Amino acid sequence: MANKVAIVLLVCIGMVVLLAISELPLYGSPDTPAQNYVAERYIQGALDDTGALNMVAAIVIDYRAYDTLIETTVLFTAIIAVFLVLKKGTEGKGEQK
Amino acid sequence: MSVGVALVLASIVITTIGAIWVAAIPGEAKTQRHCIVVGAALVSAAMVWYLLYLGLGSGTYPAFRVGIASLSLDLTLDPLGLTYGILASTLWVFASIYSVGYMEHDTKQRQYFTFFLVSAGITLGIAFSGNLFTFYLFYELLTFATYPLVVHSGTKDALEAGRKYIRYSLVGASFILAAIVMLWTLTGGVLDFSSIPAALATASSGQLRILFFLFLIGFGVKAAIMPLHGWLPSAMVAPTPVSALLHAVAVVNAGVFGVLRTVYSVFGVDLVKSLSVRPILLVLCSVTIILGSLIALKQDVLKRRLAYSTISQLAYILLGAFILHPLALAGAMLHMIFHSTLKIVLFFAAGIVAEETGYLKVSELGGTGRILPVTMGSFGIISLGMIGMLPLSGFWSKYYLMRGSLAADAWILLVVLLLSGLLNALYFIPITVSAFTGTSDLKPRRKTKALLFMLVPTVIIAAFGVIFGLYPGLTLPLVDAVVAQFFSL
Amino acid sequence: MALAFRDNLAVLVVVALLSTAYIMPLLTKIRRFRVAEYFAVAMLGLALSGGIYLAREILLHGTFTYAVGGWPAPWGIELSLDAVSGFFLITIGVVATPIMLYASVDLIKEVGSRSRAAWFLTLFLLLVAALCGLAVTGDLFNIYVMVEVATIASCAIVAARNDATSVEATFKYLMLATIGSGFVLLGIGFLFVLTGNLNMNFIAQELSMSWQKYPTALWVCLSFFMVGFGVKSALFPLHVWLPDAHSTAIAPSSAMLSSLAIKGYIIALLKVFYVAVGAKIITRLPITDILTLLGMVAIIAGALFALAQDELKRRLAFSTISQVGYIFLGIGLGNIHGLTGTFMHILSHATTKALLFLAAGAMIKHTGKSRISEMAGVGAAMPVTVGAFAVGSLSMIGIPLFSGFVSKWQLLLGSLANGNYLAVLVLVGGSLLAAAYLLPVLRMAFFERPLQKPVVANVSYVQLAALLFLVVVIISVGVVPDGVLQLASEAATALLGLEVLP
Amino acid sequence: MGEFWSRILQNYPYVFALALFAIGIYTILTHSNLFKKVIGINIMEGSIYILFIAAGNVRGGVAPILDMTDTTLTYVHPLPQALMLTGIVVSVSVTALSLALIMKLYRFYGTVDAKEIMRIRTEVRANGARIS
Repeated sequence: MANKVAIVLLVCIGMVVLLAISELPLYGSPDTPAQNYVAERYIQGALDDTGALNMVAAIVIDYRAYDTLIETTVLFTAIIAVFLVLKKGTEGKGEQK
Repeated sequence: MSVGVALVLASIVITTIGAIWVAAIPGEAKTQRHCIVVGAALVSAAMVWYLLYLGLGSGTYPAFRVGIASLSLDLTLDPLGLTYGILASTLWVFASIYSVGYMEHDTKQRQYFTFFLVSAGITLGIAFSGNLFTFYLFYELLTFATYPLVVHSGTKDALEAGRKYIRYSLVGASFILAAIVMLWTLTGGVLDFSSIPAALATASSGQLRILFFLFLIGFGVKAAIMPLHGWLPSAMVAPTPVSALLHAVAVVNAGVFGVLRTVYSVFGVDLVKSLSVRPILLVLCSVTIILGSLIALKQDVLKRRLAYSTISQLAYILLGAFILHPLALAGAMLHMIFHSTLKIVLFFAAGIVAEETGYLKVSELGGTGRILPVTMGSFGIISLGMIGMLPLSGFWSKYYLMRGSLAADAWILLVVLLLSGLLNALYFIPITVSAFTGTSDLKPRRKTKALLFMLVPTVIIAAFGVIFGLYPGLTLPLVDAVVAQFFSL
Repeated sequence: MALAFRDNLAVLVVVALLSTAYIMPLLTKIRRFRVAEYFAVAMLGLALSGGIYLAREILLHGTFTYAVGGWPAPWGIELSLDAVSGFFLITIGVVATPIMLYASVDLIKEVGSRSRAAWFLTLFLLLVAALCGLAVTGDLFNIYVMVEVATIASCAIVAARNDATSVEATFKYLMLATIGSGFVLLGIGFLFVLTGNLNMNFIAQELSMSWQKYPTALWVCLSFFMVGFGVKSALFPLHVWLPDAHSTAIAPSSAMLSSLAIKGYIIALLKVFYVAVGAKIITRLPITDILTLLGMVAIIAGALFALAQDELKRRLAFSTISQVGYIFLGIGLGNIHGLTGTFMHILSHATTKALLFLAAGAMIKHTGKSRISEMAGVGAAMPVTVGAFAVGSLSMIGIPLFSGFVSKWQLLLGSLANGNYLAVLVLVGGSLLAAAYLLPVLRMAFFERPLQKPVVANVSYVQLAALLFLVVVIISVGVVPDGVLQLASEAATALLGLEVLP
Repeated sequence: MGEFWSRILQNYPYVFALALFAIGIYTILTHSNLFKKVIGINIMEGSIYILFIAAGNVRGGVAPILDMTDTTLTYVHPLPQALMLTGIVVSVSVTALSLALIMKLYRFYGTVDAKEIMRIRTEVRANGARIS
């Protein structure tokens, strides 16, 4: 039952989403909004700005380094979280040392 | 800040400080706590009396204002508020003395006296609020401050009564809040009592009627208009001083006071007249008067009988207010004062009987007059006043109410008032008669200090009832000022 | 000099908290673990004062931006400091500091061991840092990354109890929260496709010129955001994870999640809706009506579910769902009063619910009773704690002189300004229902006679101090709300783009 | 109508992305095996990578590594690729945490099936015992 409801719901949403997709700028065309001044600066200025040939690298470690810092924090958070979940023993009974 | 403003603030603050002090005193120091309670009530009452003296003398009243969230906390004096303030704060002094005796053996005195004093300050806040928001604030706080007093004994009945009280009050308060919000939009943010009527002039009468009934239902809960009275009889499980003070004077009169404010300060006489809702209101009050008396007749538990009597008598005040005539308003104000002073004596007497003999029911009271002559004597005299016998204060308020009804060409109300007087006689007189003529196997007991603490305030207030009956003119300056405030004569 | 400090402070608040979090795991070996805990409290207190300073600067000098790493707006990440950020930073500081203080008392006992306690502190600080990051950021993708840190950290602090039920609740929470993040990222993708920008101000610029070309796409994109952030902030039909997660976690975790974590996502939603897309466009799409409707349903449904619970913490958890409804209602109203009410409710619900959860935690821990029907006599055993709970209850109901009233009053005005009388009814009804589900707790605790004599519980003074701090905040916001109210209405004005700030 | 379908066809990567997204969510919500839920999450996240990368694509574009020898090249938008690097790290973190949680759940309940866990839990709760 729940499965059927989920399917019907997803199909309904799917129709609306298709309508939305038909409105999106065409895929791969060079004059989509995404290919604007932002892309231009990255492509033409990355070398001068950062000295990196690889623009992706330039973005990851220079233009958007703050994001990368937080990204590593995500990783760090997950590691600590895994520690916290997996650490054995002493469940709620206090330290047994 | 003038003396007046300082006094208005101080009269409220002093009880709060007293309450905090009482709460801070450890359990054993009884005497100290009693002194603080009575002292704080006394000082606060003295301040209010001095304010009366200042206000009546000069005709100007101080105002205090502090902003809060695009609303303002606004304390002002006017004759209507002063009447209620004087009444509550004065009776509070006597009720605190009575409480000292009554609560002698109670184990939770600290809790009791703390909330008892807090309620005093909040009641004064209601009396002195200068705009609807402040009024609503103190009105809502009163519910929460008195709840612990209602459930004081902690029994199942008390908790059930408390639950009922809170439910009724909160639903009522939300009606008031809805009304305030509606008023806010109609007037564009004006909540001051002094300027609402003018700001309401542009609203359509349909909107105004909805607004009026929102207020009426909201305040009607505490004023115990039938069918919103359900909480009051059950709240009688509270300790007697609480029933006497809160459920015969402070809380119910707060509701009545709210209705008076709605009719006279929010709408104004002319606007209410133009709404043509008067017949409905008068019918509502008449029904409450008669039904309340009839139900009281059938009650055997003394405090419940008094509670239904209160419901009936409160409707007198509202009736006087709704007639919208100067004489009737004077009657209403007089009845507010006299009913409070009389009913509190009846409750005090009932409390003394319950404490000394353990009897709670009317049918058990036979012969109690023999061992408690002063108590039952006061009860008898004052119940005559309640009925409206001539040399007692109750007569004068009913007299004004009747004159008001006649002047407003509503002679049918005369019948209602007389009928109710008759019913009052039917349910009060047998009590006194059986108390003094009946026989019982009770032995007279040694007079204790506690009894003295209870007896003295009872007798003093009873004396007031007689004095006001003989010299009704004593209250006239205040009543005149109220009438002059709302009727341009 | 002062200006340079101010500009750097924006990023400094986040980075300082992050750095504190990074070194926390190293502090397990410290001899007195208390020192580590108080260090965390001190850092949170510093963050609070930083937030207050920033808010003051924003009020005095208007909004300002900070380009991280020196790369200007459309290319690098820009932090934009406006009244919204200032307001939320203060909220975070005011709530997180006392929660941390409360947690510091018996953290090791609660979570099991010293190293686990250190990890808990780490995650707590990471969560706070991520929320601060959400408050100050002006970049969409940065929002996503911050949201992820917050999500993982908040999942982990639920799991800190480490018994079967809380791990199960965590898994449920993680799954649904990840679906939420997926929707958010999808929405960001759509906005990127439509505008080619990630900076919210630039997106707003681009959209204002071109949005008529793709109304459905924009609407679908906003719905993605609504669903995504709605799942994470427990908007009513998407709330299924919340009751389990909030009721099984330890008290500081529940307090943190219920009061702050949820609000972070709401702030993000506000930024996306009102900064990136803009009030003009939002109000023309059917999205605000949906939000208003969902808000009203949430208020009533959450309160009804709360009434049905006997377990105290579950009742509080459902109360959160109801209160989140108020916030969404305000967002949906989309006028100045509604949004001011939203901000005030973010603050007042954060302080109030933190207080309630912490007080409830102390009550449950010291009496060993988690059901409301068993709580008779608790009030006599721990009067200050239950008294604090009473203050929280009154604020939650919306009694004047407590902060809850200020926000509900603004929401009432907002509903009236839109002529939405149904919302007025729902707001008042929600308050009555709040009274119905909170006051019985007090009646039980204070006035019901206990069956056996309750043990006298000695709540530690530090925990009482934390509770009293929140009580003071609630009452002072309720009595003199002028300062925060000004900040809130300034934030609302900024979001609505009504006028340029001085 | 014709134009609608032709636009849909031209935007096929977006359609694929959203279809995969739906499949991912369907998997998370309907499968009771906890591992399948985690796989669902990864499908969902993967679909978003497709969406972003597609958004950055230009017909005839090459990978965004600067070729100094040829100035006529068109490069695809580098930003979505950089963003998706971050996205991948995030999804790895989430996967790691959920796997850890599944391990823990398996220790408590001896199963990785959500329905089974629910059954055990209600049974235990009915008996009034605590799971440990």
